[in-house]
Amino acid sequence: MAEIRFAGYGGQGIIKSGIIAGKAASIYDNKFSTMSQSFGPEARGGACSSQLVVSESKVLYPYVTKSDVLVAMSQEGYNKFESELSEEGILLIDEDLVKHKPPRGKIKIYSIPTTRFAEQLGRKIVSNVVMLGFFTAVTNIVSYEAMKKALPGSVPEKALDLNMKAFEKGYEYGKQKVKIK
Amino acid sequence: MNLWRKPLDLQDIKVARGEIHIIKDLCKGCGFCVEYCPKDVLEISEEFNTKGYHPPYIKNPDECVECHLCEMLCPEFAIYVTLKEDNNVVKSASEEGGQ
Amino acid sequence: MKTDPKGVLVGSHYLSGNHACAEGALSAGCRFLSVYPIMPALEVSERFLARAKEVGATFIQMEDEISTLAAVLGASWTGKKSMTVTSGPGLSLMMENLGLGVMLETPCVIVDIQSVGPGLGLPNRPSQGDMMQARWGSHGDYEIIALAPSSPQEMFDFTIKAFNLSEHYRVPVAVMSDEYVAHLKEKVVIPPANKIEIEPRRYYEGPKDSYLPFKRDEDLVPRMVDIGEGYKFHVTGLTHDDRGYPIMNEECQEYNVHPLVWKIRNYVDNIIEVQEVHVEDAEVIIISYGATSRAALKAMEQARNSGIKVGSLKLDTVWPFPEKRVAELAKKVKAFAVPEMNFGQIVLEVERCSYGNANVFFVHHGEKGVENTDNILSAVKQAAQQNSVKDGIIECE
Amino acid sequence: MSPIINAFAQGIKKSGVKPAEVCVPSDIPFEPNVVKQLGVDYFHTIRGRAIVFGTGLKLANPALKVVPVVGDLMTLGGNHFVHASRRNMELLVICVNSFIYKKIGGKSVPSTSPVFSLYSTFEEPFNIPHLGNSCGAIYTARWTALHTDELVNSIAEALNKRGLSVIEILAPGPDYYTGINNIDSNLVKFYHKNSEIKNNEDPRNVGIMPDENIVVGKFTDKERPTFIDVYNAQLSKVIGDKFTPYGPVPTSRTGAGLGTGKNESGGKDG
Amino acid sequence: MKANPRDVLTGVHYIDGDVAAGYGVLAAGCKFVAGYPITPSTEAAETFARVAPKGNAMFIQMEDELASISAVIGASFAGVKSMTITSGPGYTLMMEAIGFGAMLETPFVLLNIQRGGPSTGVPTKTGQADMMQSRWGSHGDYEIIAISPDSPQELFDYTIKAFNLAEMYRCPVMIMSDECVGHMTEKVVIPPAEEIELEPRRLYNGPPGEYLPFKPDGDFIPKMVKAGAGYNLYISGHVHDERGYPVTNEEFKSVYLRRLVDKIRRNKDKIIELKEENTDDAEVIVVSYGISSRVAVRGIEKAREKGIKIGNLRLVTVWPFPDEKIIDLAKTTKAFVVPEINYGQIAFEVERCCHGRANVVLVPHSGAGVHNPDDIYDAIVFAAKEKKKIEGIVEYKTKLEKLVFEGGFKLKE
Amino acid sequence: METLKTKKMKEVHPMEDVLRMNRIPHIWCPGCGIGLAVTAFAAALEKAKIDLNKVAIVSGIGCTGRVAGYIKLDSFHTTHGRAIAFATGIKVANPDLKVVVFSGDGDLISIGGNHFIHAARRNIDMLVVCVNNFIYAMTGGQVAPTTPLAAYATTCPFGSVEPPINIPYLADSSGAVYVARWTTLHIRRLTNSFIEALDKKGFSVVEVISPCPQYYSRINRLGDGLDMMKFYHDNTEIRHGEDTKNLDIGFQGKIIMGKFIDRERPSYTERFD
Repeated sequence: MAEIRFAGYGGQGIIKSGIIAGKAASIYDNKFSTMSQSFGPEARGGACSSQLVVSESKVLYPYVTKSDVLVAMSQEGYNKFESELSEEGILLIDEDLVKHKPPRGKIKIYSIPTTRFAEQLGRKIVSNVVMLGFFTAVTNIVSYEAMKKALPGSVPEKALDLNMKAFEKGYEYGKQKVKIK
Repeated sequence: MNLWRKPLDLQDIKVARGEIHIIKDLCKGCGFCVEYCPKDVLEISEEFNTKGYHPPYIKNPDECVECHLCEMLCPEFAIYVTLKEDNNVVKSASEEGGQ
Repeated sequence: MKTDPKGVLVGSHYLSGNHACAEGALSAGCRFLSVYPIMPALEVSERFLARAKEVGATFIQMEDEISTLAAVLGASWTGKKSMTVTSGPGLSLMMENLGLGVMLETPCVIVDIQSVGPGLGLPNRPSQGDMMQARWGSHGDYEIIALAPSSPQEMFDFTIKAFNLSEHYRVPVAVMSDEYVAHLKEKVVIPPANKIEIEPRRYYEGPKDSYLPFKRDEDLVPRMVDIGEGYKFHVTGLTHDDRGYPIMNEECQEYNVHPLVWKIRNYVDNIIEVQEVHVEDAEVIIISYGATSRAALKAMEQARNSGIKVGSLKLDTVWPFPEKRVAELAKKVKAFAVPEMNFGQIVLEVERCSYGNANVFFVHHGEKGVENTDNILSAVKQAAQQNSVKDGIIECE
Repeated sequence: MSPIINAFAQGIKKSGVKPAEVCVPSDIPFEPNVVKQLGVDYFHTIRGRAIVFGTGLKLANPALKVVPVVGDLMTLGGNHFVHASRRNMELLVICVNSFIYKKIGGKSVPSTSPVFSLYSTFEEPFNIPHLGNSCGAIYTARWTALHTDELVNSIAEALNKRGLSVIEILAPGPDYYTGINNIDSNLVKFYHKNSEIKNNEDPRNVGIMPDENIVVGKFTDKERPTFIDVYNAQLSKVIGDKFTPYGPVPTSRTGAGLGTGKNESGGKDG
Repeated sequence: MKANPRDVLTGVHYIDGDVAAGYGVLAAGCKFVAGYPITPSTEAAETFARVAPKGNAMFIQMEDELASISAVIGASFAGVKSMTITSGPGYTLMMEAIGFGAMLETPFVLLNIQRGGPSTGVPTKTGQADMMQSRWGSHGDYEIIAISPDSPQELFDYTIKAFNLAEMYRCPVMIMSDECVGHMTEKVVIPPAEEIELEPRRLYNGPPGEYLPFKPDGDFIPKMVKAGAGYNLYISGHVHDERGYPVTNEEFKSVYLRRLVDKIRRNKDKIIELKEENTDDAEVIVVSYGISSRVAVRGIEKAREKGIKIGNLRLVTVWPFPDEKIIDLAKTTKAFVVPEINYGQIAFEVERCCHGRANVVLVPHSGAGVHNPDDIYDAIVFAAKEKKKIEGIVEYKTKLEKLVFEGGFKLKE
Repeated sequence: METLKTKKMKEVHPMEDVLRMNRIPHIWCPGCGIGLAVTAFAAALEKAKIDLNKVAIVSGIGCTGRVAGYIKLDSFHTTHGRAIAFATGIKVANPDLKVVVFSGDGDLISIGGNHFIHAARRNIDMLVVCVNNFIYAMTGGQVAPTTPLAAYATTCPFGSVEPPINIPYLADSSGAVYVARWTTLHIRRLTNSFIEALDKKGFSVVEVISPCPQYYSRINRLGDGLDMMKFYHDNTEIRHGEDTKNLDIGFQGKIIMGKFIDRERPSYTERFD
């Protein structure tokens, strides 16, 4: 079982990330997954997080208690959820937006400039998909193939190509990072 | 408090000069101030603020004529203009801190 | 504090419950009434309107009941004691703003003259079908206070009491009357103003810039200020902190809502009033409120005459429910008989609080009307003969 | 029977609409025998919601003729009137207006009961035709209950209009509690006497003012696509051929049918 | 009757509870939804708006909740299955009309995705504090049915069941879900249409002249007709007789109003659905519903590991309340632990039905979040240890309460 | 009170006297126009020469409903649609107060439509600011009574099928004494309208057309806030005194702005006495 927390602010696609990863795990990897979300009244800019529990058996308790992976796309999100991360957990951050403290325990930190990459690809809005690619490469919780299958239908059809590119970009970057480590 | 735009004093031939203050972390990068500045004083910067937006920076500080339009057109209360101290425009009484 | 003599019509009068209610409001210092006409609560507003000019009170008839309560809340924040009167369908419409009143901790009084529901029901017949609604009708967690008068005199007294409670606990207080009492005419004695004790608004007295609208006193009740005094405060129906600013997390929700509930639950002993007759030696106690308690007392008398030891517990305060007292009595008696003009509401509370120590008989008034004591009497007789405690409520007609 | 019901019955007859297809949601109590004679389906709804109840009836079965008869249109239900007019929901709203006002045509109004006045007497009442017109109603008219012939014609005409029509009937008396037969005839006579007919007057000028006569007449009569028309047009445009238009199909034996007629839930009806 | 294949989006979906409910509405054969946007229920309405043309159904966004529910009742009388979707404040506005719907014995469904209250409260976060309101919120006496699903799959399944119950008992049926379930995304399997059983509208088939709209059949429930079909209906929100004519006589009140409550009370056994686990020999039984029942699982598992004999009773149907079940269980168990996201609503009902035989421990939560499972575990341990009978509900002091009210805590935005 | 000098040293925004700066950044999205309406209102409050202690501001629910929380007056954030009713209570109970209702189109015209028309009819002395962004934004982009025909929203995924309401016409026909409309781009004129309306006795309505880049613009592919502002620049026309029936706004159609109604009618409190 893996407990994953995505955190950032509204407008970054934090909840979408949870849905895509959850869908990939649940429908294309044939595991069980439950995604729940938490957001404020703001459409943009408010604190926002999604929790994903992936398991081999039916998920009864649907929330994260000790996260195995924390994906932080904002400083606020990092500050709020860092303490929840398990000592052996993995922390993924957008390096332009989040400054992290020295890691506790055996926590592994991987950083990527997702927003910058997304802007380079043409649209800031795909930064979450860049992060998903990165997430897939680094964590191995959800398979690469399942993720690729989960993307169509989860993002607007017109933007599918862009999203695929964004995913690959993040995935490649992640593979390199893992190698270096 | 009275910092809104005033008709220029007729005796004063000098054009008012303003000083722009940007509260970067309030900015959400809408670009209204840059677009509607009549003197092209502002420009979007490359840097990110803490919220991940690109705030404006003052490209041509000397061009500002204290029209306050950026201040009025900022939905975030992130930018305002004060009269530059070092020019000769006569200050109005109200600006001395009275009501 | 004594009340303002201007609103007090001292003397003995022969008044209907509705008119007594209006007099009570004026005596309590109520100076703002907002209503939408509805049977059978009309006479309260008519009387209030007729007297408004001389007393210096304001009256507005709004477009519906939703807005009447909204206007009452607004008016209350200007410092005027405010109230509205209505009946079942109107109360249903007020529910959303009742929640706002609870959240903004706004003192105000809602008088509900109950008539038969649901839907349109029977507008000119008495009922007690809104009792649970008064407690549970709005969404979310909250506690309110509800009083149930049984005579015009009590309509007068309880209206004043309702204002006092509402100012003290900063909570909307409901006066749950019914069509029977509202249209019942009896002598009402209105004492002079210096005999009427009223609770003044609990104002904040510190410096202006450090006012926090929801900073709680020891007793969990925050202090108020009036609009227009320069405090520039903010209040919201969203979950908020002491400043009245919304904060959307569970800590703040706990911080905000917990006291809304406990500022009442902690003080139930101060709030609750009941009237007990012959409970000391009773085998069976009739628990009643409002109009029904008139018949209950009669039935008690009749039963005593035929040798059954019957007592009466009349709930002046229905909400919060006198749990402790009922639980105590349950250990002493064989049974409770609960007559109500509905299909079982307060009787469920009685069942809950008897903890299996006494039987609970529910008496529906049936077709014979509230004046009739036969049903109560036969229930009492049945109760007196029943020696073992049965599961659940025993219904009899 | 009251003149209003009479006019309603005759109006239905004259319009050629089958009474069985007429549904009357109303917040005024009708006598059961009145309903029987009218031959319509009658729903006594909660205060102020007759129009929205009617909206539900109409949208669920567009073949129905829905005629909300409203005791007081503008207090509790004012908003529903505004929005139904805007949508041009196909309803004929008959508003039996029992406003109480101190003076009409400069003269004091005789015997007004202070009870149940739906507006405080010092407040100006709504100019219903104007409000209806400004929100998009396609037919507005006002008559007193004694303008019998005009009323019958108006009802017959409006029943065949497609869109939101409103007929204001000045008839002191009826409201949520007293029933439609219960109008104050002295007062109606007074209103009738102090009214003047001005057909096609700009609705903005027909407000009921204390010093002027009451203006009655037909003020608005225009065409606009109804809610369902616009719905079908817009969805056909966007979805294309796959879209099945929403609306009536030829009526079945027992009267109004619904939708495509096939596969409809619980379709055991005749 | 089977569902119409046109209305059923058969397949495996990864969707949230709101969307699942939206699909369920269509699959249930509902043809009319009137709603008004309110967080957190809007996604359900949006979903239905998107799929409605597929099923030749109508979605309309009305001007407010008062209008929505009245339109729904109207549509139901026109002969189609109809529903509205809302959350706390909107639900409260509907109260008058819910009583009206109950009085008219209108079959319709109401989906309430509960949020934190009272008043505007916390719109984007959860709560379970409308439970008593669903039963008691309108004036006068009536009974309704309320169901509380705990997963997106259940939101789909029970939406269909709600429509079936509404048609069966001619009464409003509430689906009292909450924000957590509404915004929880999981796999939802939508079966083929032929596996979905629907209850058709029970229509009267006889000649118009003999029809009595409120004359009950054997099971207390009258048959309906469609408006505009020539039956010359007289339907009144006043207390009415079998013909629908208003009565002012009090005798009729007890006869005709009585049936409104009796048709539910006497069919209780058929309506109530519960999920039970190890309740037979349990020392402590956890009674829960909605999202709380999933949160409770952690506490229950932990307690079981520690050797406590723990039972689990999940109220799928919350109203009518399973009085008899609780009465029976109270005879064999020591205590009930009731976790709910409010300060005690259903716990009062449990207390009522215990008749002093078992203790009742309430684990409250203010809303805007779910219980800490440790609180539930601690409450279970407490309940298992406690030997004496305690009068009244034991309100367990949660970690959240301690955190907020005991020393030095500062609220952060 | 702080002097100007100390303020300058702290580098605070000059509107801090009328705004709760400690609550800013506000919750509105980038490019949203509500902030502009607030700016204009704050400017008007400073210029209007009224005792700010005697002004109460009431908001309902929705994005614009949050305005009350940011303006430093006695401020009330009430239930959905009931802002005008709440404000009516304040005004009638204490006629010395100036009452402003600041809310959105959905709140004031849809659910609160009844209170709107009745307060206008009674001519309750208050200023109603209606920020019209053509959509329900707080709940995520549902159709509003102001959404133009054929424009998309989440609850009309195939385009809106309801003709939008013309707010000035509704206000006019219900009896408002002052009716004006501006876009958020015309910020100085908007400010002047606010000043005039604050001075007016009776029910005054100012409609503010505002961009909603997050929902309305995104669903309808109209670009961001700046694109909407440019659109306002190119497609607006000032026509003071225009007959209110000509003020319908079509999808991306021309917006007519100006002051349409300025008349006198006895207000409710005057009639009551």
